[in-house]
Amino acid sequence: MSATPERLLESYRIMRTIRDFEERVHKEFATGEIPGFVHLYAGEEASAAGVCANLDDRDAIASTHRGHGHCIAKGVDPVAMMAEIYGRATGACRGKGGSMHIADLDKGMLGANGIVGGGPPLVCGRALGSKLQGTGGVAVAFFGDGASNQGTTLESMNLATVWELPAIFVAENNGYAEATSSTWSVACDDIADRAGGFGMPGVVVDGFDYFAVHEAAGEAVARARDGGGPTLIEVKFTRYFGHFEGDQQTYRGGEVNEARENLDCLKRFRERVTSAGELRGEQLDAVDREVADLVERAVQEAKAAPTPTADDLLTDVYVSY
Amino acid sequence: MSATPERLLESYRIMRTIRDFEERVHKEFATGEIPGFVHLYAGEEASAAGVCANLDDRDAIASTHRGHGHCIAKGVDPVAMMAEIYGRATGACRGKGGSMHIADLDKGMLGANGIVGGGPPLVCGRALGSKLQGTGGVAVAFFGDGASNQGTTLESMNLATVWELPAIFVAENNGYAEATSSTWSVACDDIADRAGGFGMPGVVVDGFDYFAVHEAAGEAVARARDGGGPTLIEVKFTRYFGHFEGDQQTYRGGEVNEARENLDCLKRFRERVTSAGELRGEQLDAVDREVADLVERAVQEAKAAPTPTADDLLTDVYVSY
Amino acid sequence: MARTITMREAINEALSQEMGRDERVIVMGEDNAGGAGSPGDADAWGGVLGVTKGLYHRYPGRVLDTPISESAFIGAAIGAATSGMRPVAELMFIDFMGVCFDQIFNQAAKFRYMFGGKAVTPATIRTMYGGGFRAAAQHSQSLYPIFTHIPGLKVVTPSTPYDAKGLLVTAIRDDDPVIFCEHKALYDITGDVPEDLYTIPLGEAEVVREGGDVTIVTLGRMVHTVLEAAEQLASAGVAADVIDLRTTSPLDEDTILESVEGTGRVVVVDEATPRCGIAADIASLVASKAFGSLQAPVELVTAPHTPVPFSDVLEDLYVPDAQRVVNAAKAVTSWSR
Amino acid sequence: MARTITMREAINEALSQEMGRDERVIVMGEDNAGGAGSPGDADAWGGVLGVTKGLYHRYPGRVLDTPISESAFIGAAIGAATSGMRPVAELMFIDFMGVCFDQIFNQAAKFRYMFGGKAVTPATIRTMYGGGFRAAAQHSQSLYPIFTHIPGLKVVTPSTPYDAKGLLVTAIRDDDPVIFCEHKALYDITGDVPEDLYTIPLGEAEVVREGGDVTIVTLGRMVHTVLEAAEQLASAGVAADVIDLRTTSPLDEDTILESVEGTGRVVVVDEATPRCGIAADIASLVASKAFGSLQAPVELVTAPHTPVPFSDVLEDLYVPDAQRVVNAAKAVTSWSR
Ligand SMILES: Cc1ncc(C[n+]2csc(CCOP(=O)(O)OP(=O)(O)O)c2C)c(N)n1
Ligand SMILES: Cc1ncc(C[n+]2csc(CCOP(=O)(O)OP(=O)(O)O)c2C)c(N)n1
Ligand SMILES: [Mg+2]
Ligand SMILES: [Mg+2]
Repeated sequence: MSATPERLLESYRIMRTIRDFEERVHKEFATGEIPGFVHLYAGEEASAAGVCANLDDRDAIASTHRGHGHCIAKGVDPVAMMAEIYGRATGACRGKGGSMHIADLDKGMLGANGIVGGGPPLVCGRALGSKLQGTGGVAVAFFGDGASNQGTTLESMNLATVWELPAIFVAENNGYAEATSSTWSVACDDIADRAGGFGMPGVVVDGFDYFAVHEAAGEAVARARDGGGPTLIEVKFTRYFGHFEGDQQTYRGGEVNEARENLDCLKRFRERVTSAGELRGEQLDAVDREVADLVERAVQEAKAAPTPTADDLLTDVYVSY
Repeated sequence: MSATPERLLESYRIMRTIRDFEERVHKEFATGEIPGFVHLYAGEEASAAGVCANLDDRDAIASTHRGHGHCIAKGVDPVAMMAEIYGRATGACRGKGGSMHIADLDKGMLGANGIVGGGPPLVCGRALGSKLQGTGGVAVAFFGDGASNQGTTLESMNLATVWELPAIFVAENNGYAEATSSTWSVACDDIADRAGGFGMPGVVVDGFDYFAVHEAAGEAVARARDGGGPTLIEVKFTRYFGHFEGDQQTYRGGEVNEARENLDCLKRFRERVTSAGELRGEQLDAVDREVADLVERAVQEAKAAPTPTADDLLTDVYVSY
Repeated sequence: MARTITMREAINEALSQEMGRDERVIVMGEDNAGGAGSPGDADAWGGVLGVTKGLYHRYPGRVLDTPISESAFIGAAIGAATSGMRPVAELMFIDFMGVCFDQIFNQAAKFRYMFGGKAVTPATIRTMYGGGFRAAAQHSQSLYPIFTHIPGLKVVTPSTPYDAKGLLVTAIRDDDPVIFCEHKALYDITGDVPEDLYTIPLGEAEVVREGGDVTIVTLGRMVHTVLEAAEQLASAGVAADVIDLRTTSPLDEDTILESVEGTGRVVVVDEATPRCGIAADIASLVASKAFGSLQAPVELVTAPHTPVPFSDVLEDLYVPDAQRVVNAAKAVTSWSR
Repeated sequence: MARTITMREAINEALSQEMGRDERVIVMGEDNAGGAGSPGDADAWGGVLGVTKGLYHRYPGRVLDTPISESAFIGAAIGAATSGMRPVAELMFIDFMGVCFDQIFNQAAKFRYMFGGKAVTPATIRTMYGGGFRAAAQHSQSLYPIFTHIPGLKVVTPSTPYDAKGLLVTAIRDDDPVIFCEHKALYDITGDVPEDLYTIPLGEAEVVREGGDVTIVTLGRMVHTVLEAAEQLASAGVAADVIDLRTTSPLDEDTILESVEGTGRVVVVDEATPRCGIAADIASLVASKAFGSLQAPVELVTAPHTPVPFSDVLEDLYVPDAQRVVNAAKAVTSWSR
C-alpha cells in the first residue's frame, strides 16, 4: 500500500467525479428531462476507483446497469457520458445506448449492461484475448449481489479458472437487488464463499474503504498478470439512491443516512490521506472545485447538444450488410 | 443402515435390470436397429438405485440424457422403455421421445433430458409443489459432472436453498463429459465443494457402493422431508460404455476394465449382502434369471411392436389449440 | 358490474381472483412481492411496475420473490406446473428470455409431445415488452415472434384492460404453457372491465372496427395506433377493417381470411422487427390462403431491422405510428396493376 | 485445384486455412479438441461429429475445449471478438441456443448499435441443425428463423461443400457476428472444393437451376430435396427456377424477386417450422414486393407446427420431401382464378 500522491489524488478525483455526477443526474432526473431507466452508483465509488486504480490501458472491465461509476473510473469522458444519458448525438454512444449501455472499447470499458449477469462471460473473452495475445492485460467483471445468483456469472467463474484466465470477479454487494435483500437471495453467508467452488481465492472487503478495495484488487491483479488465474472479491457497501430513479425504497430503513454520515468513502478517504499527511486538504478542495465545474459543464453541454437525426436510426446495425 | 431383505432384493433387482438393459441395448445398437443417440448408464447403477431406494410415490426425480437407469430405479416399465428406444407406438412416449426423453410423470419420473442442466430447475418446481401442497415429497435432480458447470444447475442450487425446498442434487461424476475430463472441467477438487456456496451440505460418496449412496441419500431425504432444505451429493464412479453408442473412447485408458473387475457395484453388493447373511446367493441368482427374461421379453416385444402412424405426427403438441 | 380500471389493475385483478378461486395458482418472479429479506415492507414493490402489488399479503405463501436466476425460477414454474400447480411466473422484461429460453422452448413447450401426450404443463409466463419507455435495446423489444415460432407454446398479446383480464384468466386455466405479453406502455390505459371473472378464448381475434375497404391486422399496443390511423383514413374516405389478433398462437386465420375476402387489400402492423416476424407471418398467410381475393400487394408496417434506439427522437421513429399506417393503407387501396 | 471432399472436410479446411492465415482466429467449443484433461488423446474427438478434428495439434493453444457452459464460452468468444480476436465458437447443436441466447442476441448482435457504431464483433458461431438423425425434439431443430429475426446477426446456411468452405471463410473474416448453420445430414455429402482459400459473399443467393415456370426458394439441406423434386417436375413438363438462399440474413431479395417476375409462381421450401419462419418471410417478401407479377398463391412446404418426433417413421413425415415439393409446384403452376 504505497500509492504515490498523484495516484491518490487521481483516485480521489475519480470518486468525487462519480459522486457529483450521480448526485447531479439524480437532481436532473427529477426535472423529467432525462429519459429511461437510470441506476446511480453513489455510495459505491470506492469499488470502481479502488479496483481501476490497479488497471492500465491493457486492461478491460465489464459493467452492469449501474455503470456510471465504472465508466468514469476506467477513463470514459464524463461529458460524453452525460450527453449520452440525455440521449444526444454527442453522447458516448451517439444517443443510441443511454445510461444502461455506455461503453468505450478504446478505454477498455466493454459496456454497461442491461442484462444482469451479462458481463462475466464477456470478461472471460477479453481475458482470453489478453492471454493469447500475451499483453499482460487483465479483465474485470463488476456485478451485483443479485447478479451473483445468475447462472451466467457462476459458470463464468468456473470457465475462468479452467482456462486459467487473467480475470477478476468483483461482486458489488450493496445489500439489494432491486427491493430484494442479498441476505435472502444469496444462499451462503458471503458471496466470496462461492470462490472455492470455482477454484479461486475469495475475499470480502469493506466497500466504503478505498484502501481496502485497492489492496485486495491489487493482489488479484498481480496474481492474474502473473498467470495465477482469477480471484473473486466481494465488496460490501450501501447504495445511496434507490434501485433506479423513482424508486420509493419502502423496502429499507435508515441505513443510507447512517452510511452517508459514518461510512462514506469520500469522507474516509479524505480523513485518512490528510491525517497521514499523504495529501493536503487544499489539494482535495481544488479537485472538488474542478469536478464541480466539470459536471456543470457536462450538464450544460448535454442540454445544449443536438439530438440524433432520422438518419441515425438505421446506421450502426452492421459493419456491412 | 438397516434395510429389510425385501428392500435389498428390490435394489439388487433394479441394479441388475439396469445393467442387463444397458448391456442389451449396447448389443442391439450395434446391429443398427436402434435409431438416434443412446447414452448408457451401465456402471453407475448404485447411484440411481441407492438414491431411489429412499423415495416413494410422493417423490420425483429429473434425469439427463443418460436416463435409463434413473427411469428403471423410479419404477418406469422397462418393456415400455425398450419399445420407446426402438421408436415404437407401444413405447413409454409412444415413439415420439426416444432414449433421451423417456418420462413417466405418474411415477414421478419427470423425464430424461437432452439438455445438459435442463433438469435442476424443474426439480426446484416439483419440490416447490410438494412443499406448498404439504405432501412431504422430495424431488431429486440427477446430473453429470459436465452439467455441474452449467449455470442452470448452479443457480438452481441457490434457489433451492433460498426457497428452502425439499430438493436433492445428485452430481453423478463419472469422470467425463463426452471426452472431456471432469478433473479439467470442474475447477474445484470435488463438485461437492460447491455446496457451501449455495448454503447446503455437500458430500462425496463412492458411487460403486450402493450402501454408501443409499445412506447419504437417506440423510438428505430425511432432512428435506423435515424442512431442512437441500443437499448436494457427489457420486463418483466410471461409466462402462462410451459417451454414446459409437464412441471410440480414445480419450481414456483401461479404467473401465479395472472398474468392472474390482469395483463393480453389482459384484460388491452381492459380496456384501451374502457375506453379511442379509440375502442368499440363490435369491440373487433368481433375480438374475427373472431380469434376463424381462429384458429378453422387452426386446422381443419392442421389435414386434407397431411403429407410430402418420396421425401421430400432429397429435400431443397441445392439450387444446 | 364493469368499472373503468387500468390494464395494470385488470391484470392484478385477474391474478388475485384466480388465486382466490384456485389455490393451485401461485405467482413468482423477481420482486413480485418485492422486499424479501429486507427490513421494510415485504411487498414494497409488487413487481417492477407494480402489477402484482398487494397479492403477497392477500395470499400468504403464494407470491414468491426470486433470486435473479430466470432459468431456475421459470424452470421451477414449469416443473411445478407438471406437478399439479398452476404457476404464473414473471419474466420481468421479454428481453431477458435469452437467459432462460431453454426452459421455455425445450422443456415446457415440448414435454407433451416428447412424452407422447402424457404431460400437462399449465404454466403461464407473464412478460413485459415493447418500446416507448426510452429503455433502449435490451429493455424494449417485442420478441413474441420468437415464441410464436415454437410449437407447443401459446402466445397472448392483449391490447385492452378488458382483454387483458379475460385472456389472463384463460391463460392461467389453460393446460398448455402460455406466454402472456404485456406492453409496458399499456399499463396505464383504462377501459371497462367487469368485476366478475370471465374468460376470453385463446385463438379468437377481434374485429375492432369494420370498414370494408382494407384489412388492417395488428396486435397489442399497435391496435391503438391503428385505430387512430383508421379514424384518419375514414376522414379520407377509406374504411378499414381493423383486426386485433389478441393471440399470435393459436392464430385466428379465419377472421383474417374472411375480412380479406371482403376487402382484397391488407396492411399488417406490428411493433416487432420484420424478419420472420408476425407481419411476415400474416402476409404469408394471406399470400397462400387468400391470394384469390387479393387486389394489391400486402403492406407491412413494422419496426426496422435494427435494435431499439435509446434517444426519444429515434425511438419515436422506430415504433410504427399512425401516419405510416395511413400511408400504407392508402397505398394498398389506391394500388392497381 | 479442386478435389471432391465432404462438407465436413470442407468446413475443417476452411477453419484450418483461416487459422493458418490469421493467428487471431481461434476455435472453441465442447470437445472441439476433445479430451482435455483425459488420459488418452488430447484431441480424441475433434467435435462431436469430428468437424474440428486435427486442428488441435496443428494450431497449439488455439483450439480450446470448454466446460459445458455455453453462456460463458459463447460469451467469451464474443468478448474476445471485441478485443481483436476472430473466434469461431461451436454451439454443438442449435437446439442448445436456449442456454446462451442472451450473449448472442442481446450482447453480440447489439453492441455496435448500442455503442453508437463504436464496436466491432467478428465472432462466428458454428452450429449444427436439422433432422434426419432420429435425435428427437431437442437435437433436431432448424432454429435459424430465430436468429434471422434478430437485427445485428448474420445467418448462413450452406448447402454444399463448396459453399460451406467459401461462406465460412467469409463469415470468419466478416466484422459482424455470424451464425453459421451446418445441417448434420450434409456432413457426408461430397462436392468439388478448391484447395485454395476463396470467399463467397454473404447475401448472395444462388440460382442453382433455371426453369422459368415456377420459382422454388429454399436453403440448406432442402436444396437437395428441391433439386430432386425439380428433376421430377421437369419430367412432368414443369421447369423450375431453384434458388438457394445461402444466407437468410442478409437476404438476397433481388434474386428472388427477379425470378418471380419471370415465373409469377412461387413455392418456398424450408425444414424449419412454419410460424414466423423463413418460408413465411419469403412469402411475405413476394406478397409485398412482387405482387404485380404473382399469378398464384404462394405455396409453403415446411415442417409442421410440432416438435421433431423421434420415430423414424414420424421424422420422415416431418421433414419435407420431394413429393411434397412436386405437389406444391404443380398446384401453383396449374392454379388459375
Ligand atoms: C437477466 C435480467 N434479469 C432481471 C433484470 C432486471 N434487473 C435489473 S437490475 C436488477 C437488480 C440487480 O441487482 P444487483 O445485481 O444486486 O445489482 P445492483 O442493482 O444492486 O447494483 C434486476 C433484477 C435484468 N436487467 N436482467
Ligand atoms: C446445453 C447442452 N450442451 C451440450 C450438450 C451436449 N452433450 C450431451 S451429453 C454431454 C456431456 C454431459 O456430461 P455429464 O454431465 O458429465 O454427463 P455424462 O454424459 O457423463 O453422464 C454433452 C456435452 C447438451 N446436450 N446440452
Ligand atoms: Mg445489489
Ligand atoms: Mg460425466
